[in-house]
Formats: sequence, structure tokens, C-alpha cells
Amino acid sequence: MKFFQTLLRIDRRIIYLVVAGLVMLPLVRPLGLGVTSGPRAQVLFDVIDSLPSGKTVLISVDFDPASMPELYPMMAAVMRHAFARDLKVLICGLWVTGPGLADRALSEIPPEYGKEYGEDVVYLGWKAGVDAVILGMGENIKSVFPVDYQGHPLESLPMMNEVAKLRDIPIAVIFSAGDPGYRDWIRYGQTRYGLRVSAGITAVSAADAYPYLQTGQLTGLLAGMKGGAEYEILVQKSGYSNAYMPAVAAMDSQSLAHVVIMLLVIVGNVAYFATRKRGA
Amino acid sequence: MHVSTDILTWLAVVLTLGIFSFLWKDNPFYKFCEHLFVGVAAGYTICVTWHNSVYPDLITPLFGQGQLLFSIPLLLGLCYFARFIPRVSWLIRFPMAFVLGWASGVAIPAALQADVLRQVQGTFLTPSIFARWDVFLWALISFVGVVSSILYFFFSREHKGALKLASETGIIFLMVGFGASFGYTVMARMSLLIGRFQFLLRDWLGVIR
Amino acid sequence: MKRNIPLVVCLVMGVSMMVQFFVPHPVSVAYYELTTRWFRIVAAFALVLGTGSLIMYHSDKIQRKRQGWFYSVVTILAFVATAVIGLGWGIKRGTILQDVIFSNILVPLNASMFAILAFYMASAAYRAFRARTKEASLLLIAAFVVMLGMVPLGANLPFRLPALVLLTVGVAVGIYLAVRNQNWRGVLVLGLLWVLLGLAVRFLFAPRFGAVAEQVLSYPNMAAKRAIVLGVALGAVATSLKVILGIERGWLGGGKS
Amino acid sequence: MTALLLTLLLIAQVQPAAGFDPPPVPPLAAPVSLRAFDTPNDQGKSITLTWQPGSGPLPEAFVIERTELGTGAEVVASSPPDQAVFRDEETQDRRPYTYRVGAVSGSDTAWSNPTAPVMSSPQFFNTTRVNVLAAMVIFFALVVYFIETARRGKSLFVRRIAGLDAVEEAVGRATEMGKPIVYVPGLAGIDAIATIASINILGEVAKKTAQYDSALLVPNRDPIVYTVAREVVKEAYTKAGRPDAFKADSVFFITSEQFAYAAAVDGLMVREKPATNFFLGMFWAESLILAETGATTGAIQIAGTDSVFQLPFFITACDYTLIGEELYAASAYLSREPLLLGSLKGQDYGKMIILAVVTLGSALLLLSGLPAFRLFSRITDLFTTG
Repeated sequence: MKFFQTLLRIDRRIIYLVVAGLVMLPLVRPLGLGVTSGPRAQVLFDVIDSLPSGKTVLISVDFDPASMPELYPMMAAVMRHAFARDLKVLICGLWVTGPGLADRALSEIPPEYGKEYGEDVVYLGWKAGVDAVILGMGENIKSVFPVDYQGHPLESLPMMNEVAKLRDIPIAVIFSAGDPGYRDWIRYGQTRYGLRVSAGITAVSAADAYPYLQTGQLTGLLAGMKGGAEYEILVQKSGYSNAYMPAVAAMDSQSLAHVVIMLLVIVGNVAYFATRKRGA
Repeated sequence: MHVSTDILTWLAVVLTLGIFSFLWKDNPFYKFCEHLFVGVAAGYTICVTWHNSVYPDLITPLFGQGQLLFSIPLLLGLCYFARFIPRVSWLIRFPMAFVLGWASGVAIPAALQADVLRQVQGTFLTPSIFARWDVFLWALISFVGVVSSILYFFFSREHKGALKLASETGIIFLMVGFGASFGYTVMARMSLLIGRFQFLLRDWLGVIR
Repeated sequence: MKRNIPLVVCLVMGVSMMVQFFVPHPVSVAYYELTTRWFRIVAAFALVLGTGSLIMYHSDKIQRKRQGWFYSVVTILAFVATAVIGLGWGIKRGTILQDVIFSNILVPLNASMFAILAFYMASAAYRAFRARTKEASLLLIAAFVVMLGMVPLGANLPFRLPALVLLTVGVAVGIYLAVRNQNWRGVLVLGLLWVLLGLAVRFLFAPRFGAVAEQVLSYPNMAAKRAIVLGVALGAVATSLKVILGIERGWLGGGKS
Repeated sequence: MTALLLTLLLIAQVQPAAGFDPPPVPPLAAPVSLRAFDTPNDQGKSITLTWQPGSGPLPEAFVIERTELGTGAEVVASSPPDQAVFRDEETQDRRPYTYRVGAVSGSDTAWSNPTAPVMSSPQFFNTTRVNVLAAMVIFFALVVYFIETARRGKSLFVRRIAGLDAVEEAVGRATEMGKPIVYVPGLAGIDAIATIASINILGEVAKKTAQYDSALLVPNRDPIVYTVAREVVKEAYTKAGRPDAFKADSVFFITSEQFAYAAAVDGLMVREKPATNFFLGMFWAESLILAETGATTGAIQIAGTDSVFQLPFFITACDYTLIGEELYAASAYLSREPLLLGSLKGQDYGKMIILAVVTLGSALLLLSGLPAFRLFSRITDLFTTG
């Protein structure tokens, strides 16, 4: 029993080193364990793939730098897909940290497809007051964002002539790491203005999206890094992009990490019950 | 392996390791990073709020275009600062009354529509469940799941007899639901760590692509 | 006076926005757009207020030289520097705020803060996540099924055999305990459970973990989360109603009436 | 819009260059059963047209012509062949208009007969939202009824939540050990329901710490919640007859940034070594940082949140967790406040109505499979809203 007692008293820093090592290893030496294929990512892919060219996809940046590893790759993949399909991309955001992330995406992705700011992509920036922003955009986007993030008046941007309110947008993909996020877009954007909502969310809130998937309030879902990797594969397989796929590259580490966590829980519980039975 | 020579990347690396040092133990370097974070985050919020919200939504219409009606939200907003003046600190109740009243008034119909009516509609068993025996069984299981989970959150009667059985079934479904969330959360946490390692290994040490 | 007028304002705003929801008339839409713009402005001020109390807290800590006041100096300096740079030179791409402060200070700090969660998860998995109760063990089993189903390593593993083995072992242990303290009803229930779950695993669940995880997520998990969404929505509506009708006055706080 | 129209008509004029006569094409059929009506449930200035394509092949497009009494006819739009509905958004209210829809194929257009004059006007009630109104009225009636009965002092039964024994025991433990209690009222704003419930429980806990004179630390993340929490704790200390024991800086604000706040509370727990930690309110990803660090300091931890994302952590890492609405029930039960109990009962009966509707509705819907009860299949439509 002494063995189990020492097992329980292992310093947690050793656990940290084990986890760090197992996560870093596949990044340096890829193990090629592959990626799962999910039905929920396919639904969103098919919707965007079927949109007639020239339509505008709304992207809402509702996350912060901390959630970039999960949400940034999938946002990039969706943007690449939209540009490859000659769709216009309108970006806005409900989190105060959104502007920095949207700026970065604007500098990296449109040039890959020769897309012009104002012509093919516009970034509206962030505004305080979550429900007020969505409801405002439902009536008239200009009333909420008279000028875009750079300060140009919306009238001066050719793309904005065809998009006046939420009803002009065939699908909105909400990249959300918590609240405010896709539920606000459903509760205010969809119920009042019939906005079709899809979401790319951090894995932690993925399981809670299923009631909205079952009623059809959510059209497709990208859940965590796995959802991002699935969409990256879909975009690459249909020849829309051959850019570097960070999410796919990280899936090997995910596999190892999950195995480690499961082993830790099992060993922890075995040691716990072994010592408890002796009344230790 | 070519280590980055960009001073800004090194700054980011130092701060990353500063936060990671909290894993070893709480130390002055971590405290510095923690307080730096608090200050920068607050400053960033101020700047973005000013440039994106206060200036275009209030300053331009009120002072630029002279729409005097906007002096009302300005006054309401300023009342927030009455909190720092003890004698008139009760003034803060006006902006709060406006914010809470408006938010509640908007939230009620929206919540009833999206979270109640729509979810009830999704729970109905329709003849389509007879399509296949497994569709039928899963539909029945989901239906029993929703009903029993709701009964777990029933507080008006002691959980005895049938109600006890229902709430015990309910807790099983709730635990499976939380287990599913738990599983996904492991992926979420690991993704963030992988993201930081990708930054350290690629942008800093240049070991990976 | 200082309590009744705010309560009236709250009542008027609440009722008017609820009524507005049902009235598509242009006057109602205009009223709605106006109050929405006002709400955004006042909400922005609330954010600025938060910073005010933060500065008060830290500067007070510096004046009183309380323990760790030096770090408060760091916070105040960082705040002032960021605010001045941001307000002065703007927040767009190419500005110091965006390229230096956001990308190389806020991002690494925020991201690293989140990343250490993974380490906490690992140590908590080892030391805190115990199958103490029936519910906690059910939670962990469901978590294992979903985790295996999500990750390429586990998704293609066969589900049925290990599940049947685990089920049989679990029921056997349960029956052994029930027999030991003569709980015959327990033995019967466990036997029935074994048959039912065995059939479900054999016929209802998919053959591989990947598809099983999707089934667990789409049916039992969906049912549980729907019940919670319904309950929380009713709670939200009830509380919003109490705020509007002035029954819920917590936000007024105590003090002079 | 008119430019698009002209180009379309131009294309239609171009004759097929082939020399031979095209085979006799069946005559182009004009659209039939054309109906024009004021668009329902809108703010006016809009008229909706619906029609059926005539027999024979589908035309290349439909052309919509509007005539305002006293002024000339004007072609306003064209719509693709598969669409048999059009919303004219450029009408003036209270002005009569008549419409004609033409099926265009090649050079000729077959016009339908004109509609009767119709006027657009705004509506005062959106009929597709009557079910939301019904739900609202029923639920408000329940909540107000139970609150009135509670106000009249009639005792309303609410079962005791097992978590509440844990809360009282945990406060007692902190008092015996003479160590502080850390109370985190969640990270959401004052408008979050969980925050209001948490503030209520904070009031009760503060009353106890006032009586036993044990230290209470309440770190806040939201500026408004900070002001409310400070007032509630001060009031609790005065109600407990110990206004002097209330220390102003025991309730303080840290930062509005989520993770800076979590790290700061961690630092606080490591330094102060509290006996009991309360995490009651709305939480996001930082919940694990708080619960794990709290566990390492050996404190008893009671959590409660309606954030379904964070509940798995609290359930596995804390000693007791109030799940979702149990937090609301706890705040009502603990404070015995008639108003809270009243609204809780209102919600309970709201759930009973939902359960009744769901079970009865499902039964009838399943019956609608049989031809005799086909009518019941429309039950689901009752729950759709515009």
C-alpha cells in the first residue's frame, strides 16, 4: 500500500513535465495519427460551398487571444473557403479583444486570394452592448457601424451596397469562446431577423450546442481544434487552399494528451481507492 | 533550428515563461506579469471602448452633428462616476435602472422564443420517429431524458416515490451530459497548451515549420 | 425619491421594450433603434467605470504601502502607458498599441494564462477527479467515451467488446456487494440493468467509439442540456420580470432611501 | 435595379440566329391566381405578391409591373422562374396600387390579369408572435400569483437543497478555524441571473460572518457587481447588528479581464489560506484555475453556477456543487425571502406546464399519424414564431 501512498503524493510538477513532454513530442516528430471526419463540419462546408458567388458571409470574432489555438485556424479555414468561392466576407465582433484578432486575419488571408479590402472583405470593429449590437444590425447595419474599423464610412465601401441588414446575409459563422457568443446571435439575430447561424466554438462549450443543433437553430458546428482540423482537411481536399494547417498539425498532440489524461484519472482513482480501503 | 532575433518575440517569450513560472510556485516574476496583464488589459479596454464605442457613437453625433438628444445617454453614463463621490453616490442608480430595465425587457421575449418555445417544439415526438427502430428508441430515450432532467430541477415537492425515481433517472442523464462536456473540455485545454508550444517551438526557436 | 425614480425608469424601460417586441409599427421600431444606441453608450461608460475602480484600488494600495504595493505601481504604469498610447496614436494595425502591446504583451499573457489550464487539468485529473459517488463515476465514464470518440487514436477502436466487458465486471461487483448485505431487490435491478444495457450496447450503440461518442452527444447529452436550457430560460424570465416590476431591488443596494 | 431590368429585356430581344424556324413552341402561359396584399406584421411600405406559373414550360423570368392610380404603369422588378412570390418594399402607405405579373420567355411576355387595388400599412401587432405573448402572460401570471401569496405571508413549500447544509457547515468550519472565507460572486455582470442569486447568498453568508466576526473576502470582476456586493455586505452587517465590524476593503474590485482576475484570486487564496471558498455565480474557463488552486490550499469548496460549461469541473473538483437552478433555489430557500420563493414556485409550475404540453403534444402528434387525427399534426406549428 505504501506504493499507492507515494503515488498519491507525487509532486504535481512531475505531472506537468510529463504532460509538457508528451504534448511537445509530436509537434517536433509528427506521428501521423490522422484526423477524424465529423458530420457537423461537413454541414457548414456544404452550406458555404452551395452559396452563389457574390453573396456575403458574416463572421463574428467573439473570442480572445487565449482561445486562438482553437478558433483562429477554423476562422482562417472558413475565410479561405469563402474567398475561394468568390464570396464576400463581413467581419464584426462582440468581444473587446476581437479587433486585434480580426486585424491579424485581415493581414494574412485576403492577400492569399488577391481579395481587396472594401471590395471583398470589410471589418466593422467592436461595439459595447451585445444584444443592442445584434438587434441594431438586424434593422440596419449602418446604424450600428456608421464607419468601419479603419474609419471609412460604410457608403464608401462598394461591398456594403448589397448588405444593409441581417436579412441580406445567407449565413453567419460565429467564432465564440463563451458569452457573449453564438447563443446571443441565435436569441437576437435568428429569432427576430431569421439569420441562419453556424458556430465555431471552443471545445469546452461544444457539448452544450447539441440542443440548438437538434432544433436546427444551429446549421453545422465546428467543435474545438478537432472541428478546425476537419474543416482544414475539407478545404484542402476540395483544392481551395494548400496553406499550412496548424489544427491538423496539432491533432497528434491532442491524441497523446487525451491518453495521458485518461491514464492520470485511472491511476489517480486506483491509488485513491486502494489507500481509502485501508482506511488510510 | 534558428532562434528568432526579433526583440518583440523575445518579449512575448519572456512573458509566456513568466506566466508559466506560476506552475513552479508563486514568485515575483509571475506577480509582475500578473499585474502587468491587469494594467495592459484595462488600458486596452479603455482605448478600444473609446475608439470603437464612445467616440463614433456619442462624441460625433452629439458634438459633431449637434444631436442634442444624445446628451441624455451622456448624462446617464456620467452618473456612473457619481459612485466615487460619496454624497451623490445614489446617482449611479439611474444608469443602472436604464441598463437593467432595457436588458430585461429585451431578454424576456427573446428567451421565451429561442430557449423555451423553440426547445419545446424540438422535444415533441412526431410520427417520423417510427422510421426505424433505432431512431424510435433514441427518440424515446431523448424524450425520457428531457422529462426526467426537468423533474430533477423540481423544487415544490419532496422527491419521494415516482418523483424520486424520475429525478434519479434525470441525474443519470445530467451526469452523461456533464461527462460529455468534460470530455470536450480536455480537448479545449490541451489545444491552448499546444498553441503556446507551437509559438515557442516555431516563432521563437524555429524548430518546427 | 432616490429609490422610486430609478425604479420607475427601470419599469418604463422594461415594459416598453417588451411591448415593442410585439409592435412592428415604424414608431416602435424608431423608439427601439434610439434606445438601442443609448444602451450601447451607457454600457461603454460602465466599462470605463470598471477601470476607475481598478485604478482606485491599486492607487489606494500604493498610498497605504500595503503588502505588494510595488506590483500595483506596475499595474498603474502599464494602464497609463497603454491608455495613452492607444488613445494618442490609435488602435489600428500598424500602431504601437496593435503591433507591440496587443500582439506581444496582451496575447502572450492572455494565451499563457489559458494554457496553464491544461496543466491544472492534468494535475486535477490525477488528484481531484475522483469517482467518489455514483454520479461522478457516471460522469467520468461518459467523459472517457466522448474523449476516445473524438481523438483519431480512439475513434476507430471497437466499442462493443470493451463496453460489454466493463458492464459485466461492474454488474458482477455490484451483485457481489448486494448479495453480501442481502439486498435482493438490488440484485434483481442489477440483473435487469445488465440485460438491458447489454442489448443496448450490442444493437443500439454504434460499433466504433467515434460514432458512439456522436450518439452520446446527440441524444442523452442533448436531452440533459435541453432541460437545463429550459430551466435557466424560465429562471432568467422570472428574474428579469422581478427586476422590471421593482420586486428585485438588489441592484439598488442599501443606503439612504 | 432598373439597369438590371433593362439588360434583361435587351437579352430577351436577341433573336436566335439560326436560319430555320424554331419548332412551334406551346403558347406562353400567363401567371394565374395572382394575389397582392399588404405585407403582414411589418412596419408598412411593403406589399406582397403571390402567384402560380401558368401551364406549359416555365418562363425565363417573371416581370412585376406596378400601377399607382392616376400615374403610369411601371415595371418594378423581375424574379427568377422558380420564385412565385415577391415583396415590393418601395410602396407609400395608404396609396392604392394595382399589380400585373408577366411571364417572360424570349421576346414575348404573357401578362396576368391585374389585381384589385391594394394599400400597404403598418400593423400594430405581430400576429406570428402571439404564442410568445401567450407564454409570457401565462408565465407572468404564475410568477405574480405566487409572489402575491408569498407576500401575504402564506408559507410556500420549497424542498431543502442538500447543498445548503454544506454551505452552513462550511461557514461554521471557517469560524472554528478562525480562517477567512473567500466568496467569489461569479464573473458575470449584475444582469446575469446567477450573479443576483449569488448576491442573495452572499448577504446570508455575510450575516453569519458578522455574527461570528470571521473574516470575509469578496474579490469582484465586474464594476457594477462590485458596487452591489459592497452594499449588500454592508447591509448584512448592519442587519446582524455589527455595522462597526464591516471592513470596506473586504469587498474589492480586481480587474474586468477574465484571466487576470482568476490569477489574482489564486494569488489571494495561496496567500490568505482561507478555510472555505465559495464559487457561486456565472463562470467561464477560469473555473478550473480557481477550483484546482483552491483544492491545493486544502479549503472546503462549495460551488454553484448555471454555466453548464463549468459544472463538470466543479462537480469533480469541489466538495459540493449546486447544479444550475439549484443555485436559484438555494438563494430563495436560504433567504426565505417571500419574493424569491414566490418566483421559484412560479418557475416550478412553469416547468409543470411545459411537461404537460410536451407529453400531451407528443401523444396527439403521434396520433396524427392516423388519417382520422391528421389535424393534430399542426400542433408543432403553434410553436413557430415570425
